[in-house]
Amino acid sequence: MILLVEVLISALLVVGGFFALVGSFGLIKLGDPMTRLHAPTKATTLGVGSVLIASMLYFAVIEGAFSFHELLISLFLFLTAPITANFIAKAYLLHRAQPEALPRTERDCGWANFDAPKRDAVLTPPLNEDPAQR
Amino acid sequence: MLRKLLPHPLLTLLLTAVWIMLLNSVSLGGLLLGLILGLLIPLYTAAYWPNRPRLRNPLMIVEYILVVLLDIVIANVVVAKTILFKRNSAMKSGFVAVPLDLRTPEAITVLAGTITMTPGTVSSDLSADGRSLLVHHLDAPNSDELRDTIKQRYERRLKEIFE
Amino acid sequence: MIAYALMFCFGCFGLALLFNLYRLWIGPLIVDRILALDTMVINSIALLVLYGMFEGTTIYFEASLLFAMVGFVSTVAYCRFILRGDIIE
Amino acid sequence: MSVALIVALPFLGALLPGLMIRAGRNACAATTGAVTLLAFILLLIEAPAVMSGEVIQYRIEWLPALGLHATFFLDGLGLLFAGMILGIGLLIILYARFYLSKNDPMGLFYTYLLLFQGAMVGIVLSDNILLLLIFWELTSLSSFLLIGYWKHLPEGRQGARMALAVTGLGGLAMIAGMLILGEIAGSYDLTVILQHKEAIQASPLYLPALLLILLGCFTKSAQFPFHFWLPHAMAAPTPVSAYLHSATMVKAGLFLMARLWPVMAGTEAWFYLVATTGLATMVIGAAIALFKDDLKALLAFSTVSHLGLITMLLGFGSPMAAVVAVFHIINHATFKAALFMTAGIVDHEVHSRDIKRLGGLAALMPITALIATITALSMAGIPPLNGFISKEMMLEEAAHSAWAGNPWVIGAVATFGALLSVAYSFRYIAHVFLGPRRDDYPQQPHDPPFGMWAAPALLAVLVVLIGLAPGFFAEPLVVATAGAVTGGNLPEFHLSLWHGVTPALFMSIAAVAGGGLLLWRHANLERLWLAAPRPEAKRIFDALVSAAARASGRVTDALHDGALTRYLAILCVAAIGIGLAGYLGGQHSPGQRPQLPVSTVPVIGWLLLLVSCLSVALFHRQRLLALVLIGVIGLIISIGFIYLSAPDLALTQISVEVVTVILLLLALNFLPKQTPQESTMPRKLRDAAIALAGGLGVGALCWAILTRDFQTISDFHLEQSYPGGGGTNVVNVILVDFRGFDTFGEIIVLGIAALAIYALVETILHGPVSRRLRAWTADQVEAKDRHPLMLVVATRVMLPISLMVGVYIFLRGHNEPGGGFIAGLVVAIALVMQYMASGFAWAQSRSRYDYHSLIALGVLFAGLTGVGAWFAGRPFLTSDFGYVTIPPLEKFELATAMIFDLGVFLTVVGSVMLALASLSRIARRAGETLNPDPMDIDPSAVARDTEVR
Amino acid sequence: MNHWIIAPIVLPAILAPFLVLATRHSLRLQRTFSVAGTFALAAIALALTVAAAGGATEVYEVGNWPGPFGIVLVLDRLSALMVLLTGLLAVAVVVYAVGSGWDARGRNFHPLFQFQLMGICGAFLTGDAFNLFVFFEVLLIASYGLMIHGGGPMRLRAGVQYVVINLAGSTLFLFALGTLYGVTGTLNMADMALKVRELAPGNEALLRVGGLLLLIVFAIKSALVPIHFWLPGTYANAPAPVAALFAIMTKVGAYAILRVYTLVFGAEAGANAWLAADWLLPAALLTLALGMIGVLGSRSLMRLIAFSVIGSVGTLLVALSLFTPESTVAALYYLIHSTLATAALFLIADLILERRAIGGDLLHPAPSFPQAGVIAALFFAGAIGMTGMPPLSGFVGKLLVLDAARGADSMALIWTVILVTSLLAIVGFARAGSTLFWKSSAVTGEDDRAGETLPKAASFVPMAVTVTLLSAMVLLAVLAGPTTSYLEATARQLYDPSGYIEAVLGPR
Amino acid sequence: MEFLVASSVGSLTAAGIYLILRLRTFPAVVGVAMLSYAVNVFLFASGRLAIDLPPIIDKAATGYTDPLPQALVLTAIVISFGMTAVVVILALGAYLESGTDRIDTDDRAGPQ
Ligand code: NA
Ligand code: NA
Repeated sequence: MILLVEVLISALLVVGGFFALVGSFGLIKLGDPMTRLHAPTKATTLGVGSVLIASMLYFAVIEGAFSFHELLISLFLFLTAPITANFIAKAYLLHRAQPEALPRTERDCGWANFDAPKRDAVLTPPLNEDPAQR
Repeated sequence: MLRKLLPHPLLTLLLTAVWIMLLNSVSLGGLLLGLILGLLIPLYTAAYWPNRPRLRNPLMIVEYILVVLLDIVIANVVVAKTILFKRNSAMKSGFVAVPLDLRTPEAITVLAGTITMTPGTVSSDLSADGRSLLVHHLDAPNSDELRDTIKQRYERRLKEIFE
Repeated sequence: MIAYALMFCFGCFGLALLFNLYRLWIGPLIVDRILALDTMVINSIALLVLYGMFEGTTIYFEASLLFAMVGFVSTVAYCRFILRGDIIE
Repeated sequence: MSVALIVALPFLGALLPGLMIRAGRNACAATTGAVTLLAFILLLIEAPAVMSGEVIQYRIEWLPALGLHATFFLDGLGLLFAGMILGIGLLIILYARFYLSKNDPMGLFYTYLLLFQGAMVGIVLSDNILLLLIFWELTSLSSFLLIGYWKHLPEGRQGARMALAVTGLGGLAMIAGMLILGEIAGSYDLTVILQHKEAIQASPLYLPALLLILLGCFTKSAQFPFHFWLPHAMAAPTPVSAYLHSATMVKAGLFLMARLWPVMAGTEAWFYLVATTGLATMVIGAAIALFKDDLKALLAFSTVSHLGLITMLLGFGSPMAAVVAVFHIINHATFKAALFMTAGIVDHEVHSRDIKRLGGLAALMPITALIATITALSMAGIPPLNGFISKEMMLEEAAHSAWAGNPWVIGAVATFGALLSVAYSFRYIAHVFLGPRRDDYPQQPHDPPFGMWAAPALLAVLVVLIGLAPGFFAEPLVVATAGAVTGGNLPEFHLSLWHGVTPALFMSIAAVAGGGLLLWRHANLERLWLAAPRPEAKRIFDALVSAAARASGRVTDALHDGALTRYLAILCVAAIGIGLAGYLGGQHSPGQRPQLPVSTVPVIGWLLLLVSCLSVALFHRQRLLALVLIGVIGLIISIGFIYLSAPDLALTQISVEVVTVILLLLALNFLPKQTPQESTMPRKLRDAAIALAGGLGVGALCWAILTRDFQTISDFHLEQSYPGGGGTNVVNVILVDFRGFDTFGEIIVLGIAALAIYALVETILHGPVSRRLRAWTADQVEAKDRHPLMLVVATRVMLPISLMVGVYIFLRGHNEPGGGFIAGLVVAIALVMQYMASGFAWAQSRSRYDYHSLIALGVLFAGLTGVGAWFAGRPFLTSDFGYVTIPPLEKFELATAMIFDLGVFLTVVGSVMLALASLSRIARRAGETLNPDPMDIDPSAVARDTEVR
Repeated sequence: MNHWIIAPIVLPAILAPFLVLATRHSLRLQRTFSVAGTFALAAIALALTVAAAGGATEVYEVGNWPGPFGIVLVLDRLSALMVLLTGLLAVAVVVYAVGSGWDARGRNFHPLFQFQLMGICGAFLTGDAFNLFVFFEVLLIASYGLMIHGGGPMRLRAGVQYVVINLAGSTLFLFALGTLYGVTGTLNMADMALKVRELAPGNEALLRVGGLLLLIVFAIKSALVPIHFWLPGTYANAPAPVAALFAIMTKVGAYAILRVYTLVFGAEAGANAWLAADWLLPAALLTLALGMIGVLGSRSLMRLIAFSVIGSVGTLLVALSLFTPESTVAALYYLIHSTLATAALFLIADLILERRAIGGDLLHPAPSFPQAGVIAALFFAGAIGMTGMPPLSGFVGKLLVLDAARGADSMALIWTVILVTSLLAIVGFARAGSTLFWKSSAVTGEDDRAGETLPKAASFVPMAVTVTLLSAMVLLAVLAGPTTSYLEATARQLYDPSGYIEAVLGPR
Repeated sequence: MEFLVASSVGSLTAAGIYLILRLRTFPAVVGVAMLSYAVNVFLFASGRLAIDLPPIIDKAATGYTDPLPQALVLTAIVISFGMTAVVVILALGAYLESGTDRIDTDDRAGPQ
C-alpha cells in the first residue's frame, strides 16, 4: 500500500515537474505573446497541482499527518490564474492588437478594452473632501 | 434578521473550511473559532459583495467541477504536445468571440476562468456591454466549433447553476 | 523512490525558472516579462511545496499561500498600470 | 568690589538711555552722563590709594576649568586709562548731546557708547587676560555698532566692517597669544603673569606669543601696516571718532603693550618689532595726514602717527622711554580729543570738513579757532604746551637709541616724523582758521552753543596747564602710571618745560622750521604726492575681502551646488575607503567555519538574482521594467530566506515588496515613464566603478563574516523564548517581547511615514500643483474599462479568504511564522486588492474606517500595553502570559504580547491604507472620477435596472 | 527601577498618537496638548538631569529583560544632559511654531514634532546599538515630515535629497551593525565594549571595518566633511522652526560618536582604542574650514546660517576628536552653546524672512522692513553667538576648545584653523548683517517707521522666544563654572566606562 | 552556499549604488530599494547561514539558526518600507511641484 502511494506520489511529482517544465519551455519557445500566454497558465497549473496533490499524499501517508494547506493553495491558484491571464491578455491587446483585427463582438459595442462601458456609470465630479477623513 | 447576521451562509461554510485548512488539523476549538470568524468576516465583507447571486442548483457544481478538472488534464496534455512538437508557424492561433447568455457576473467570471484553464483557450476580454467574450485559442482549426463547445459544455451548465 | 522523484522535480522546476529568466531577460514586451514573473511565482510555489516535502515540514506552507496571493496582486497591479496608469482608481 | 562696579556700571546702565529717550534727549544724555559720572567718582575715590602705590583687587570665581575669572585690579596704569576713558567719556556724552541731530536715534547711540565704555574700562581693569580678551572683543563689537551708527551711509558700513575685520583679526591672534602666555606663566592672572619675566622670555613660545599679542595690539592701535582701517572708521559721527579713535579704543593696544611691558619688553625681538613698527607708523601716518583734505582724516592719520610715536617709545624698552610714553599718552588724549571736537564743530557749522573749502574761520567762530589753535600747537610740539614737553622727551630718547648698531637712524627718522607733525598741525590752523574770510559757505558759520564748545575748551585749558606746570598737573599721575608700567623700577625724573640745551632741542627746532617750510611749499608737494604711486589701503583691503568672499563663494558653490549624485558618490567612496582602511588597519585571519553545501536550485536562484541585478542596472530607464525586476528580486530573496531557515523574513519580505511595488506604481503614474539617457559614458563608468567597488567590499565583508564562528547573545533568546516569553517562534518573541521596544519604534516609523505622506499630499494639493493636476492628461494609451468584471468577482471571493488568512497569521505568530506585522500586510493587501478591483471611491464608501485613527490606535495599543506593566510595578513592555482552559476546548494561551501585536497590526493596516488613500487623492485631483458602482458593466444589473428605472 | 527614565520617550510616543486620534481637527487643542507635553518633557528632563548629577548610572531594562539580552536605557550625566537640551530646545521651538503660526501651514505638525522628540530622546537614552538605529530612523522619518512641512518646489526637491542621503546613511548603519554583530555577537553597547576587549586578534580587521563604517554613519548625521553636503540644502529649505529643531540633530551624531567611541572603542579596547580619533580630527578641521568659508561665500541668509552650523559642528568635533576629558568638557560645552546659537539664528532668520517682502532670503540690498531695528539687534546677537564672540557663550566655548587643544600634537594647526575660520565667520556675518539691515535702510532711506504700523502682538511670542534663546547663551556664559563642573563629571564618567558597564551588565 | 549569499549581497549593493548615482529621482528610489534588499540580507547573514533550522522551538529540532538577526531584519524591512514610501511620494511631490524629476538641484544661487 505504502509502495503504491509512493509510486503514485513519485508519478505525480514527475508529471508535475514535466508539465511545469513544458509550460516554461513554451514561454520561451512560442513566438507571439498571446500564444505564450497559454503555456504557463495551463501547463504550470497542472504542474503545481500535481505537486500539491503529491504533497498532500506524502504528508498524509508517509508523515502520517493530514495536510489541507495544499487545497487552499490550489483554491487560490485556480481563483487567480484566469484573472492574471485575462489581465495580461488585456495589457497585450491594448498595446499590440488592432481593434479592427479582432473578431466582432456581435453586439452593438466593441471590446471593453477599446470601448467605454456601455451602461456608463453615472460619473460624479471629483470630491474635494478627503476620503480618508470620512 | 437572520440574513443580516448571516449574510453569506455558503461563504461562512467556505471560510470555516478555509480555517480548518489553515490550521491543518481538526479540533473542537479550531472549529469553533473558524465558525466565529466565518460569521464575523462576512459581516464586514458583505458590503463589498452586493447583489450576491443565489445558486439555483448547487449540486450541479460538483458535476461542473469534475468536467472541468478532466478537461484541464486533457488540455495540459494537448497543449504540451502542441508546445513540444508543433512548429510555431503551424499553429492556428487566433481570436474568437463567444456571445454570452449568462448575465450574472459571478457566472460569467466562472465561465471565463474555465475557458482560460482548459484546452488551448484564454479569455482575453469582455465586450463593453458584458455580453460577449473574446477568447484566444492556441491551435484551433475551427473556431466555430470551439465556440459551440464552450457554450455547450460550460455555459449551459453554469446557466443551470446560477440563473 | 520519492527522493529521486523529488530530485527530478526540483530539477524540472529549477530549469523552468531558468527558462523564465530567459524570457525575462529578452522580453521583448513588458507584458512578456510580467508573464515571466508570474510564472516564476507559480514555479516558486511549487518549489516551496517540494522543499516542504523534502524536509518533511509544513511550516513553509503559509509562505506558499502568501506567494500565491502576492503574485496575483502584483501581476494585476503591473497590468493595471499598463492598462490604466492608475492602479487604484 | 568697587573696581568691579566701575566696570559693571556702564553695562548696567546701558539699557537706561534706550528707556530714558522717551523722557527726552536731555534726560537721555543726563542719565548716560550720570552713569559715567558715578563710575568716574568711584574711580576717583580709589585714586589716592592707587597714587600712593596701592593695588586694589577684586576677584569672582567664574570658570575654574579654564582659569577664566572675573578678577579686576586697579593700579596706576589702570587708573590713568580708566580715568581717561571715563573722563573723556563724560565730555563726549556732553558733546554728543548737542552734536546728534533730531533724526538720530539718541537712545541707541548712548547705549552703544556705554557698552563700549564698559568694555574699555574692562580691558584696563582686568586682572585675568582671558577676561581682558572678552572685553577686548567687546570693544570691537561695540565700536562696530558705533562706527556703523549712521547705517544709511555706505562709508559707515564699510568703515565699520573694515574696523571689525581688522581688529577682529587682531583679537583672534591675541586669543592665541594670550593662551600661550597663560601656558608659559601657568596662570591667566596678570598679577601672576607679571611676576614671571624670566620664565616668559626664556620660553621657546615667547616669540609666537609676542607676535600674536602684538598683532592684536597693532591692529587695535592702527599701527603700520594696519593703519588703514582707522581713517575709514571716521565715517562715524564725530563724537565716536573723538572717543574711540583718539582717546580710547586705539589706545587699547598701547595699554596692553604697556601692561605687558614688564614681562615682554627688553628683548631684541620686542625692540625691533615694536620700536620699528612705531617709528614707521609715526612717519607714514604723519606724511599721509599732511596731504589729507578731510579734517577728520587729517586728525585720524595724525592719531596714527602719535600712536606710532608712543609705540616706539614703549618699544625702546627702557624705563625712561616708558615714562615718556605714559606722559605722551596723557597729552595726546587731551589735545587730540579737543581737536576732534573742533573738527566736529566746524563740520556741524559749515557742513563741510574739506580743508580746500574752508578757511578764514577764525573771524567767524573765534572761540573754536582759539581752542583749535592751542590744541593744534600742542600737537605740533610748540612750547609752552604739553605736547612740546613730551615730544622733547621723545626726541631725547630717540637720540639715545641705536637701530641695528646705527646710533642716528632713529633720531633722524623721529625728527622727520616730528617735522611732518608740525607741518600738518600748522596746516590745520592755517588752512582752516586763518587766511582770508570766505563768503562761499552755504550759511554763515558761528560758534556753537556753550555746551558744544565747553568740552574742548576744558581740554585746551588742560593742555596749557600741563604745559606750564607739568610737575604739578601731570607728574603724580605719570609717576603712578609709569611705576605700574615699568613694574616698579622707575628712574629718577622730573617733568618740566625747559630741559636745557639738549640734542632734542635742536631736533625740535629743526622740526618746527622744517615743518613751516613744508607747509609753505604744501601746494607743490601735494602735486608731487598725488602724482606718486601709493598703495590705496582701502582698495587693497576691499579687494582682499571681496576676493576672499568671491573665492569662498566659488569654493562653496562648486562644492555645494546641489548635485546630490556627486554627494552620494563621495559618500560611497568615503565609506568604501574608510572600510578598506579599517580592514587594512587590523589583523585579519580567514574564518574556519565549515561551509554549507551548494545544491542546484540555490545556484539557479543565485543566477536569477545576479541577472536581475544586472538587468535593473541596465534597463532601469524603462521604469516599469525596473519595478518588474524589483518584483523578481524580492521573490528570489524571499525564497532564499525560506531556504535559509527564516520563514518570518520570507513572509514579511514578500508582502512588503508587493506593497512597495504598488506604491511605486501609483507614484509612477504621475512621473515620467522613461528615464532619459543623459549620463555620459565616463560618468557611467565612474558610477559603475564605484558601484563595483562597493559591491565587492560589501560582498567580501559578508563573506568574511559568514565564514567565521562567533559567540552570540541569542542563545539566551532561544532558551528563554518559551519559558520566559511564552512563544515558540523565537523571532516573534524577540519582536514582541525581548526587543519589543524596537518594534514599538518600528511601527512608529511606519505611522510617521503615513502621517508625513498624508501631510505632504495635503500640502501639495492646496498649492499650485492642484491647478497643474487638473490639467493633467494621461501620457499613455488607456484601456477603456476601469473595473473589469472578472477581477471584481474574483476579489469578492478572495477578500474574506484573505482576511481569514490574515487573522490566522496574526494568531499563530507567537508560535509559528507570522505575527501582527505580516497579518497587517496581508489584510492591507487584501483591501488593496479590493480597491484595485472596484476603485478607491467605491471601496472606501463601503468601509468608513478612519486610517489616521487606526494608526493612532495601533501606536496607543502598543504603547499602553507597555505602560500597563508599570501598574504591575514592572518596566515598560514587560509581558505576561498564561494558559487558559475552557472545557471542552483545548488549552490556549493568552499573552499581553498579543495586545502589543494587535497594535502593530492596526498600525500597519492604517499606515498602508492611509498612504494609498493619500495617493489616490492626487489621482482624483488629476480629474479621475468617482465610481458609484463596483464594476464597469454588470449585465445582471442592467436587466434589473431596466425594471427599476 | 526608575520609570521616569523612559518617560522622555513614552510621553511623546503616547502624546503623538493621542494628538492624531483626539485632536486632529482642532488646531487649538493640538497646540495646547503639544505645548503642555513639551513643557512636561523639559521638566522631566530637568528632573532626570538632577538625578544623574548624583553620579550614579541608572539603567532601565525595557521589558524586564536584563542586558545584554533585552534593550536597556541608560541614564548617565551625558544622556541626561542631552535629553535636557532637547527638552529645552523643543520648548522654544514649539512655542515659536505656535506663536508664528508655522504649525498651521501644513498637516500633522504637532504629531510629527512629538515623534521627532521621541526619536531624539530615545537615541540619547538607549544603551543598545540596534535600538539606536531604530531611534535614528524615528527621528529621521519625523524630520522628513517636518522638513517638507509647508511644501514648495525647492523645499520638496531639497527634501528628496535629504531623504535619499539619509537612506544611504541608514543602509550604512545596518551594514556597520551587521558587521559588529557578526564579530562580537552582541548589540548591547556595554556588552560590546567587553567583547571588543576580549576579541580574538584575527577579528580585529572586521571590527575596525564595522567601527569605522559606524563612524561614517554618525558623521553623516553630524554633517562632517566630506559627507556634510546634505546639510546646507536641507537647513536652507526647511521651515525655520524646523531648522531650529534640527539644531539638535547634528548633535545626535556628535553624541553617538562620543558615546560609542569612548565606551566601545575607549582606552581599554586594546589595539582598537580611539579608533575614530585619527579620522575625526582632520575631517573636523576641514568641516570647520569649509563651513566658515561657506559663511563668507553664501549669498542667501538661510544658507549662510546653514554653513555656520557646519562650521560649529566642525569646532565641536575638533574638540571631540581629541578624546581627552578636558576636550570633552569643551566639546560638550560648545555643543550646548551651538545648539542654542543655531536655533536662535534660524528663528531670527524666520523673523527676517517673514517681514522681508522683497529680496526674500537673498543677501542683496532690499527695502527695509518692519521692526528692522529690533530684528537687527537680535541678528547681531545671534551672529555674536555663532561667531564665538563675547559676551555670549560661544566665546567661552571657543576658549575651552582652544585650551583643550593645548598639548595636542596638532595644536598649532587646530588653533590656526579655529582662529582663522572665526575671522571668516565674523567677516561673513558682518557682511550679511550690514547688507540685510544697513544697506536695506539705505535703499529706501528711512521708512523703518513703516514697521510701527505692524501689529506688535503678532510678533511678540516669536521675538520673546528668540530673546530667550539668546539670553540662554548669556546665562550659559555666566554659569560656565557650574556647567563645566557638571561636564567635568560627565567626562569622568565617559572616560571610566566601568561604571556604565557595571550598571548595564551587573558587577563582574 | 556562503559564497552565493555573499556575492548576492555584493551584486545587490552594486546595483543599488549604481542606481542611486543616477540623475533622476525614480532610479534613485529603485536604487534605495535595492540597497535595502542588500543590507537586509547582509544583516541576516551576520547571524551565519543554516539550512532547515528555523528558530521555531520544537522538540524534534536538531538545532536552530540565530534568531536575533532575523528579528533585526524584520524591523529593518519595515523601516525601509516606510522610508521608501516617504521618498517615493516625496519624489512625486517634488516632480509635481517643480515640473522636473532631476535629483540634482542648482543650489548655487541659493533658495528662492
Ligand atoms: Na516583555
Ligand atoms: Na517587526
